[in-house]
Amino acid sequence: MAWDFGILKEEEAYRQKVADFLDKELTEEIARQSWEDLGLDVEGRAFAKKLYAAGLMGWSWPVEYGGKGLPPIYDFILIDELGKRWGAHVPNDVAYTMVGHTILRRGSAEMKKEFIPQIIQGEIEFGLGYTEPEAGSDLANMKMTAVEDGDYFVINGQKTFNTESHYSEYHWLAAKTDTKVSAYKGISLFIVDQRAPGITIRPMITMSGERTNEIFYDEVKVPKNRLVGEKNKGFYYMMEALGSERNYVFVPSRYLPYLNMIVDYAKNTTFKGIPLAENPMVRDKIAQIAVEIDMSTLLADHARWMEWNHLPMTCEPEITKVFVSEMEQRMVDSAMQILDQFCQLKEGSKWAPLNGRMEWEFLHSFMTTIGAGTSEVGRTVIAQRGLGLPRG
Amino acid sequence: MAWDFGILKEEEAYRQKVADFLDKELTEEIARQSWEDLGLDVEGRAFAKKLYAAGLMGWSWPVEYGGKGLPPIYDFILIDELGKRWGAHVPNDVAYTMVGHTILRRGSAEMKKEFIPQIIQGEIEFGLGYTEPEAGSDLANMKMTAVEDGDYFVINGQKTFNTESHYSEYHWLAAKTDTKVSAYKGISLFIVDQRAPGITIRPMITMSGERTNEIFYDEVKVPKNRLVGEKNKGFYYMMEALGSERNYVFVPSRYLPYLNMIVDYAKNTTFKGIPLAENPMVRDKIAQIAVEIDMSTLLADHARWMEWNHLPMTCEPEITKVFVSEMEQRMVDSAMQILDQFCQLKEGSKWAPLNGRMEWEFLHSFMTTIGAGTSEVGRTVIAQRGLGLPRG
Amino acid sequence: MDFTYTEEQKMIKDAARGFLEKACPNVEWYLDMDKDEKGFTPELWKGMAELGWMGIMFPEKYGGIGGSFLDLVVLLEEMGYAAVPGPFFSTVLLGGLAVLEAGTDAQKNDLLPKIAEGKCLLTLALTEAASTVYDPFFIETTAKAAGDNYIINGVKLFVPDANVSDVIIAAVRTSGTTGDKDGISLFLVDSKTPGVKTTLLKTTAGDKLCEVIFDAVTVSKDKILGSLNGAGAVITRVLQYAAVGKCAEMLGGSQKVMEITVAYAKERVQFGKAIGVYQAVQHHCANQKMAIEGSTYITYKAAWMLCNGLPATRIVASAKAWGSEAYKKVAAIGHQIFGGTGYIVEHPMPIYSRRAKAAEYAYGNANYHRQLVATELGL
Amino acid sequence: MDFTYTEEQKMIKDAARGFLEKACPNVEWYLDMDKDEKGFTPELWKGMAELGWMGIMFPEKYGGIGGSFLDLVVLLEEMGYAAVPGPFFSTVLLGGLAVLEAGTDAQKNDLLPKIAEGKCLLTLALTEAASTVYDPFFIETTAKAAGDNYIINGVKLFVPDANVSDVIIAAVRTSGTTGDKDGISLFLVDSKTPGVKTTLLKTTAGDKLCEVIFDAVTVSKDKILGSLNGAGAVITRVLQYAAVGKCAEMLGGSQKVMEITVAYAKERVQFGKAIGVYQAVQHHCANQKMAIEGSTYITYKAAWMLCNGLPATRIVASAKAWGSEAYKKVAAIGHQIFGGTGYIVEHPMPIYSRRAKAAEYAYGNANYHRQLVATELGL
Repeated sequence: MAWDFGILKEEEAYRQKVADFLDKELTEEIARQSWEDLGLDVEGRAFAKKLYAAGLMGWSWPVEYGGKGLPPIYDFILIDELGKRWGAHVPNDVAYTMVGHTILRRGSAEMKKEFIPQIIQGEIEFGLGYTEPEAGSDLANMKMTAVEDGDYFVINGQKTFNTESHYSEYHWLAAKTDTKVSAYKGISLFIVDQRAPGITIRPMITMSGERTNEIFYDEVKVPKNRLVGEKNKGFYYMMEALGSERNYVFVPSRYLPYLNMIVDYAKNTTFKGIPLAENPMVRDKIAQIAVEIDMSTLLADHARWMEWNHLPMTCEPEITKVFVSEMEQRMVDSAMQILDQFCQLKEGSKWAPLNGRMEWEFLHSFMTTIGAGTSEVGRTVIAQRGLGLPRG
Repeated sequence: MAWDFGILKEEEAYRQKVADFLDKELTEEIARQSWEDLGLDVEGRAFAKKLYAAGLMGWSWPVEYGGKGLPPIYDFILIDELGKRWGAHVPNDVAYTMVGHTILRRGSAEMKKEFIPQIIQGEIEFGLGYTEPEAGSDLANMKMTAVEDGDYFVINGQKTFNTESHYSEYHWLAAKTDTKVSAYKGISLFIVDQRAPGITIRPMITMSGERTNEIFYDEVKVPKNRLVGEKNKGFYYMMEALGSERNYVFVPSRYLPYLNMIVDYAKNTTFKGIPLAENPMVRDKIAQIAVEIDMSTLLADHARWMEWNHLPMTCEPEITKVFVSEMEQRMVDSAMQILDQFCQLKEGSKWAPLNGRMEWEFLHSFMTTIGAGTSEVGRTVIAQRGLGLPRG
Repeated sequence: MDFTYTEEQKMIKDAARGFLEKACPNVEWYLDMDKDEKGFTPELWKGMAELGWMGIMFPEKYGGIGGSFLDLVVLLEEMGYAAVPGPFFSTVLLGGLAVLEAGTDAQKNDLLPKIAEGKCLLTLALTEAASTVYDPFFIETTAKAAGDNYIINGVKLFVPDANVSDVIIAAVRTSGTTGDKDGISLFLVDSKTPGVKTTLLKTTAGDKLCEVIFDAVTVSKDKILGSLNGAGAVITRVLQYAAVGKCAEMLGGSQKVMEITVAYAKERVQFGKAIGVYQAVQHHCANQKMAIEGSTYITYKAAWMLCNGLPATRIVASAKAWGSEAYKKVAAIGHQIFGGTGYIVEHPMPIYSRRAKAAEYAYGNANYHRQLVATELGL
Repeated sequence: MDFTYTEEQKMIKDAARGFLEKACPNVEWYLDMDKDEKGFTPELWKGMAELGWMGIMFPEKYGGIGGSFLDLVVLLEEMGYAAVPGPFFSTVLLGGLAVLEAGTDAQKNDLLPKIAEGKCLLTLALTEAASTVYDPFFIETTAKAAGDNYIINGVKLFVPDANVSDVIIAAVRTSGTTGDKDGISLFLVDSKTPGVKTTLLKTTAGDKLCEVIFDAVTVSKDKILGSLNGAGAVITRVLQYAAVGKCAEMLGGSQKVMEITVAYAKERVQFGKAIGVYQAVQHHCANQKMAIEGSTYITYKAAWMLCNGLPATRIVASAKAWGSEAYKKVAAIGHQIFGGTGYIVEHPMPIYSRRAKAAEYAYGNANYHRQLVATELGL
């Protein structure tokens, strides 16, 4: 036990292997599907399988389901290397980085046997079915109901912001199985066939052009063996998974391409014959971006390290989440100041700098401090769980 | 009625008269006593009288008490001109800018006759006796009691942060006259002879070296004719006066000397032969200070204009207060960055730049977002009273 | 000192509010305008002309209604509130005011009445590709004398509404070197002149900023606006009007954002309470309010100083430095409070946050204007 | 990867916490030290020496205990937590490490054991008055050869604890021009040498920064530390240690501030509730926590990289850029939550906020270090 910021030789070997593979195989087109959260198209889905075929997926998963039984750092390495190349969401990320872990922790033996190998092999993806119109930050306020009826649950209600659902095979659904008790004690989790009768999926397009979905359930029958873990424990499972999910989803390496871009731009762009890189204000702004990316990486590394060492996380992944998401907004604002007027030109426009990616990132960045919990809720969590300040 | 940011010819004439007088008479020593809130010494107190003798005080006060019956803008002009010369607190400011107005509004005829002329003439000053150890932001939580006993109130308890009390003649005191009702309905205001038997004044020294006081009342007898207005209406009077007090106390012109100082410094200081004024970052920081001072001035002008036009102020003086006080902290932080290492040298030290005033201002600036109500309470006021957001 | 609208200004405000509410009916309509090549409808333009908006500050003899710049600012505030698209700003503030400031009698008699009637659209072609940092005087486009004509060559960027314009005022170098304020001239170029090529750029706000290529464009010398080589002062003046006009738009936009944000905070329930009860939300809204109060007074003070012929360089720069940051901040807070709802393209929030970004960079962002303030401070 | 202290480091931490709690008993004591000419007491210094602190990272052969720079950082974190005054930093980080890095065997044998025993106080005289912007290589002070001696002339500023030092390491120009890293030499100057004149500056933090005048000071050439003209690299290295050491102090100070702030928020009642219930206060404290988490890992990563001989220029600069701002912010939040109470000079808050200001400017503020980061990025 001692401070150590290095990675092991075998971890580095895996990293190099992933890097070599991605440098060769991760095309702009596939990266882009992932990068923009536009929804993985056929090529994107196929790439997850390709990653598996190349022997790069599942190293951190149990041997009995096809993994290598190694610590989570291998998955983090995989995601970081993808992130550096605009591909942070490639390996069917809801399945691989979120619900798979809850299935492992809480699912029945048959459920694990059915789903985990498919997840490791990049075969399936899930849509995340938590948010409802009246249940945003306040997830416990959800209204969707699942009522037992023989061998089934019958589900009715509406979800919103279910990003992957238009192409994923399954819906990872939270619904109320007991409406008489506090929501914390009356929610259950289900795996629902996303194409089951009674489900209607409608696209919602975001301001940055991503597709997400609203989903309507009308008397949808879900077999009882698709209940995850115990009935009415769903909210607890969701909270239990939250820290780990943040560790997988907020990937600081994703910002390195932006940093590299703006560094190159400042070096290679002149005004009145002088490179922008010589202007102290430009230098200061870019350096601050770099410092904050360094910081994001360290915060994420620390929270991830806690996770794989089974240390109790109180607010560490929340700190990463709040910091990274706000950093993203500061980054894009500073970078746009360096691009000046040109910053507003979109991809495909004449004269658009950096292929319009910073412009896209600007639009996208409004989501970062909202999605998966607002910064406000995050700070409250940090204060109450991290510092022991009293609840209201 | 039309947008108009100018001042009238007669207002300008008064301003010029004040300016001429101050340029000649306001010595560094007197300005400094005021500037640093160190407490006005003999010379500072004398200067208030000198201002009166020069015919410059009281223009905005009723004719019957020795004023000229003109609108408040004349007093604002006086304070602004003093502020520009580090003298914002000269005319015995608690008396002249705060309690005098409440006496005018709420005091009895005899009380007005006794006190207002003395205030206009710069003869007397008051200490402000609101804050207690348990009543900071939450003034209503005060514990000091005033119990009727024949022709007197007998007062017991403790006040804290009573800045002027060690040299002022009177204490403007809030105390509970009814402990059975909500504090809002049970507080009264008194004018207490600051040297009355039973009063003990103890100095408290702040981190910037200013003196303030804690004051202990032990069976202090106050004649009934020193009750201000009606019994148990004190909290209402305090709240009624708050907006106007902010208009007089948060004086944006006070920051102009700092701006001028740092501009001069940047112009006259070189590094490697190049004036700091040519560095884009230095320019940007100083310009931002200037923009924010412009902004402060406009916010103050607007709130003051509302006051003298008897328009209902909801949150306007609060906006000035929050903005100006936070601006002050940003200003000093930016200015210190320009002074770099030298910023930490105190007045009287070898090599201290700007006579150590920015260093002093740094220490002082911690108070600005706390004193007279925190920024947090201020923002809540703006949200609830200015925007109609609901109370908790 | 007075912080009130005149009665006439109140009427302008009310009329504009009423008209624009109907003219810009819903978010779908805005999104259509974003996608539309022209970015506005003939009906909208006609309605605005009928209300006399284009000629609001032209003298009556030119078909205007003889108002002041302050009246125009009041109108622009409402246009920002409604986020109305179209070539009003380019036609009136960039084109009309340039003609009014610098035109010969003949030019004014020719153009101003047509502008006032809504029958002539103008714009100003100023910044160029080499201005990687905004600098309106960094002009490389040239006009070379050839007999009674001039031949213009060069490329202009970020020219608003050039694609729908009738006349493009081109700022060109007729002497001196790039970066000088001296040696610049303005030409009134008919947009249909051979050699003028306009390409729409794709922008965050869906506004119609264009690249305009002048490829050996021949313009007769009587099309010079103002004096040969002496346009620097005219451009400075027009850009002051434009910066303050943009501040007014930003102010109106901020007000609208705060209005819908506060309304939503009062109505949206989470954790059993309206979210507007929570201190974090209250303080966010208070920050919107503070930013907007500031924007209001500095915008009107700058306009008032311009109106009264007072030295306005510093106040205009301060206003644009402040306003650019304020609108952006107000919009970001709006998004934060609306949450996911406000991130959907059909919500009003993105209309405003996208325009806030465009406005931030129009006529110089905060960094640019702070450098101007610094110069005014003697730095 | 591992984010834990070694068992030894935990022991160092616990011992330091316990010792310093007693050694620095109350605010009055700190204020006395601020006013005191020397700024520390002989007992404090002796106690620290007995615990082996001065020699913590010296090899055993020099009377040290053979620890690593990380061990020293752990200790400095505690010293920052306690805000302990005195010449430890100047003696060990500026003086001791310079000797350890660059000294001859004779110099090491002479000085290190004495330092480790607490019997010799050192400091480094580096920056000069012409550095209106911090630049440790902007050296105009000269040393001119004169037989077996050198004659030093010049003025140094912000020299910590020079007034109590036994040896001042003077960075002087022996060739090249001002601003060059080349051409600088270090001299071990006995503080009592004729011509050395030390004047205490009055500072925000009450720390003992001095002006040191070298007026024709004669030093024998065997007092050169490291190679003639080659001190640039040594200074760079020592300043990296110093920057990270200062980060560790700032980290400890921030932790203490957060600790007392959170405790106060839990206990102070206003409006009928502990103020720590209010979202505004909770979010302030959350911001402290976030700033400090960041400071922790970047400080230890920078120290770990230095320890392991990895290229550390960027991480050290990042750490100081972050830490300088973080401590300042944490202290400002502390003041905001303590309110008037924390503004009184006898309160612990001013101790920390004043030191935060001093630390911000020690070895380069955030602006300086961001420029270094920019250079590392290839800008």
